[in-house]
Amino acid sequence: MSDSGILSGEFFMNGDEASAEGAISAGCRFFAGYPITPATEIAERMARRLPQVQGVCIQMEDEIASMAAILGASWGGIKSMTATSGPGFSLMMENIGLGMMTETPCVIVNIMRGGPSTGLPTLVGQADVMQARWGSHGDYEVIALSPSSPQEMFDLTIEAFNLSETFRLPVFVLSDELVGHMSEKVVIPPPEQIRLISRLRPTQTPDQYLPFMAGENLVPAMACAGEGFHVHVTGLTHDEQGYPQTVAQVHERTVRRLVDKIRFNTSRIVRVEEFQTADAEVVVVAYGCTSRTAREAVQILRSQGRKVGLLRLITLWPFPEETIRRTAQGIKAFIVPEINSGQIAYEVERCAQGRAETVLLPMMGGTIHTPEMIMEAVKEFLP
Amino acid sequence: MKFWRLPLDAGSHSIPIGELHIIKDRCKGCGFCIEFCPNQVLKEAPEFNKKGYHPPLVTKQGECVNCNLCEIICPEFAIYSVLKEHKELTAEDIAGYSEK
Amino acid sequence: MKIRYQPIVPFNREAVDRLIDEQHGLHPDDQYLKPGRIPHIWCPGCGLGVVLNTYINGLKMSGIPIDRSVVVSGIGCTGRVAGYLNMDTYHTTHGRAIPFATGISLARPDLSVTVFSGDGDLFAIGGNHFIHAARRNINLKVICVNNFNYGMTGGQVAPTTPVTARTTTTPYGNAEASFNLPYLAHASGAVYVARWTTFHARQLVNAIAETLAINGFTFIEVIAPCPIGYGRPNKIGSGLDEMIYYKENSVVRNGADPREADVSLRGKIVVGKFSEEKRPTFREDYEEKVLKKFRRTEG
Amino acid sequence: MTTINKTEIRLAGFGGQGIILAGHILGKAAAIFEHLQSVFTQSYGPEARGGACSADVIISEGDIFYPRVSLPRILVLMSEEAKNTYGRQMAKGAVVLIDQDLVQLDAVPEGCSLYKIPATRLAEKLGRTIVANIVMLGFITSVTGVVGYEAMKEALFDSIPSGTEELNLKAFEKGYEYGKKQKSESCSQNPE
Repeated sequence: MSDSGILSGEFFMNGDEASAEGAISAGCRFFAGYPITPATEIAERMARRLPQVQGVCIQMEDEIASMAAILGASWGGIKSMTATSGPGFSLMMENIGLGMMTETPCVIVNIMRGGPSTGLPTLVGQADVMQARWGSHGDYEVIALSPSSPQEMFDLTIEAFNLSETFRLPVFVLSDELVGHMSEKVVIPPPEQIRLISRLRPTQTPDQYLPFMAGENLVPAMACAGEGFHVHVTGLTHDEQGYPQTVAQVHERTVRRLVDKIRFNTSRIVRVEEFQTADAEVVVVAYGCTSRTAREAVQILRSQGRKVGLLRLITLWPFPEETIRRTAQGIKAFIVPEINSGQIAYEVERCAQGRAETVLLPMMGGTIHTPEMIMEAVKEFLP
Repeated sequence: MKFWRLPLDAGSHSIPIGELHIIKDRCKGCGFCIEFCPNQVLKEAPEFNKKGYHPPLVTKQGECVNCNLCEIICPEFAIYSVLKEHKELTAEDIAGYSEK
Repeated sequence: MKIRYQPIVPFNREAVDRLIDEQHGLHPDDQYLKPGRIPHIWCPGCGLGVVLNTYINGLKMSGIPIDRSVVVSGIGCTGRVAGYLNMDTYHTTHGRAIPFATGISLARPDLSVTVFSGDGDLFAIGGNHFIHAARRNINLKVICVNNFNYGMTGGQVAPTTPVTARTTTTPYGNAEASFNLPYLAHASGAVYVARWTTFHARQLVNAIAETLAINGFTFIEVIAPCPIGYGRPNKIGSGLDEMIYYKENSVVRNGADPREADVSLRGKIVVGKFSEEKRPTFREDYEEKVLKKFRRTEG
Repeated sequence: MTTINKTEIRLAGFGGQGIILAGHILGKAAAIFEHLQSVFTQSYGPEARGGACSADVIISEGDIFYPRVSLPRILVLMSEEAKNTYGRQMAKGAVVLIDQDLVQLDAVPEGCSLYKIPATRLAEKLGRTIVANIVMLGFITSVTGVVGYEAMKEALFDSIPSGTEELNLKAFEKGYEYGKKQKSESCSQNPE
């Protein structure tokens, strides 16, 4: 282990553990959480690892408190994270909204299981995609990443911290039970190969500094507690000084910036992996564990000479609208397998704008699609 | 209790005299300062302030002992006292307090 | 989809500065208040201004500089305290001030973190967080302003509303038993428990200064008038009448058993410093029992 | 272009037997010490001890995408309930390994082969029944050769608490030797 606490080397670990290691490597030094299957392994690993790097791990009384505590720690100037699954994610929604409104960088890992309610605690689901997008009330834009392997749990947790620090908002790692509990080889690079980004800090004097005044990139510099800036931070609609204002003009300005800082930077944020899409006539759109099945199916179909490709969504939010729009031209159909009754498929259909048909392959959860299910759907267009 | 003479150590004691400052237009007229002033130095002013409340008025100039209770009990940060001087203890003061 | 946004009116600092009360700076304590934030929103006769005032005086007495002080509050009338103080202040969500403050306190153990909130925020929606933070002995100074009702929403029943008291949601009188807050705090593990009323401003300043010097989870309940939400429907009268009621009906009993500190609608109010004890904070124990194992010795 | 040289392995037993740890060690041996690709997944009920559970490992020379084991080529059964739950599905020519004291099984589908070991009893003789899973790992190593002896041993040492190396090594060797002997016997019986 290096001085930075990064466990460089090759490991055989599950997605949850890899996510925790990603957090440590990203410089996360505060974790607050509450036990919940299938995300508990993250809390357990953080409880063991954080003290080794002089960080703090606390098991709070519930997920509401966990979410509040990581916001507090972030304002204390420390990178912070929590991890949960469906029921806990629901409880976190209120303070996720506070994090959005107060532009607090932090990371929330959601290891999705079958829902609604307690649902299938130990089995896979992908039905929190829209909750991640719209779960807290009011208007805001989110960033959600979807890892499909333990290695990506590591990589994308770091990426989530970097995005949260760059754009100042809570960022979601929207994983699932299969990826969280699946073990594979995870390569943790040496510290010098890990690119880290830290929040923008004020350059002005406290008299001149306006805590919510953003420059051209729409992200304000952040002064944390005890730095002498006397910042007021509130979940109420606030002006650039941070003072509450019950004025429509201020609300328009504040909320627009929360939305625009993501919308205008979508091209910087969005990541997709395209596999054999160039000449494809049918494109499978998949994410998380489902993308692995899709990849298997596409490879088998290609070996049979069928022109099919895979668009793997690494970023779920902001949605890669442009990629879908572009891909829709000249293909027959999008096939969208997902472990829910249809969430991302609606986005795909919206962006396809009628240029290609969209076929949803829903699965309510508890298990994953088989390659055959996807192959059957493709074969309807490519017999 | 009555004192038949000035206490022998009277010279080592003094009475602080405070000067009250009232920021009239901040007052919301709750009346706390007037009610709880231990020396009843204040009363309600007959005129309104900008907000339409009656702010306090100092009635007994020189009787404020700078205890600053009004200052810490004012919800509006509208009144404060500063120490003006220390007055020597006189027989009248003793008599005055004894009567209370 | 084409988007036609509403025009944006840019932030105008000069216009904002013009809103700063021309009287700002006249009062010696104005340096503790954020410019442009006074007058506050609280009603005439409300006790919250008194608590804000006594907090500033307690802070002055403690000698802790404002750069090292943090105030976190929840939602409600008391929640607004944070917005007026000229220091790092956080106005969080309803009931969640304590866990938010827990994060700050653990991230920056060198800072003095005070939680200001009302009885509804801290003990109804936030009750679970309160007992757990007290149990863990998180280094937080909790000041609970108890006005026996939900003031900001117009005077509804709270977990502290005495039996038979009237609120807008107990129009026939409250049928629920209420919390005895010092007893609850003490039982949950708070290392310092006191209750005063806003009438006891001087004792309150001392108590706040005293708790600011303590490393641990401290609790001060401040009983405060709410003339609109509580005083009027219960025929107690104005804020001043409530203050006079406290003056006449408070019994100072330092060291009293908090079990005997129940508050009723027309009864006596036991006030005083009920308990103080020493035990390690969460951070101290975590430092000693966990972090120390991995601390590299210098050299 | 489809995944090549893919071996699917399923270990099944009851919770508390160390099935999950055995699967983890097997996956680690392949991924870290044999420099292959491997995926380890598991299925279990809500109970921490007692219910049927399975550990699934896929080992391959190339990338593994679909992570589920559908028809295992190596099936390890360590309880009767596990046999009932997981014992029916296997690939053609699968190798089935059982703890003979805990699983009643005398025949496997045609083309498949069956190997028996009293893993739990052997572990008991070593002093701790909890190392039955490690005895079985040794047995798997010598019977199937799915990962090498050295890689498995390294993965074993990398996964167990320090201070237990001696016992675990004994258990591993016991299973390994037991398998080696049986393998050579079966080879002499069925020269192919």
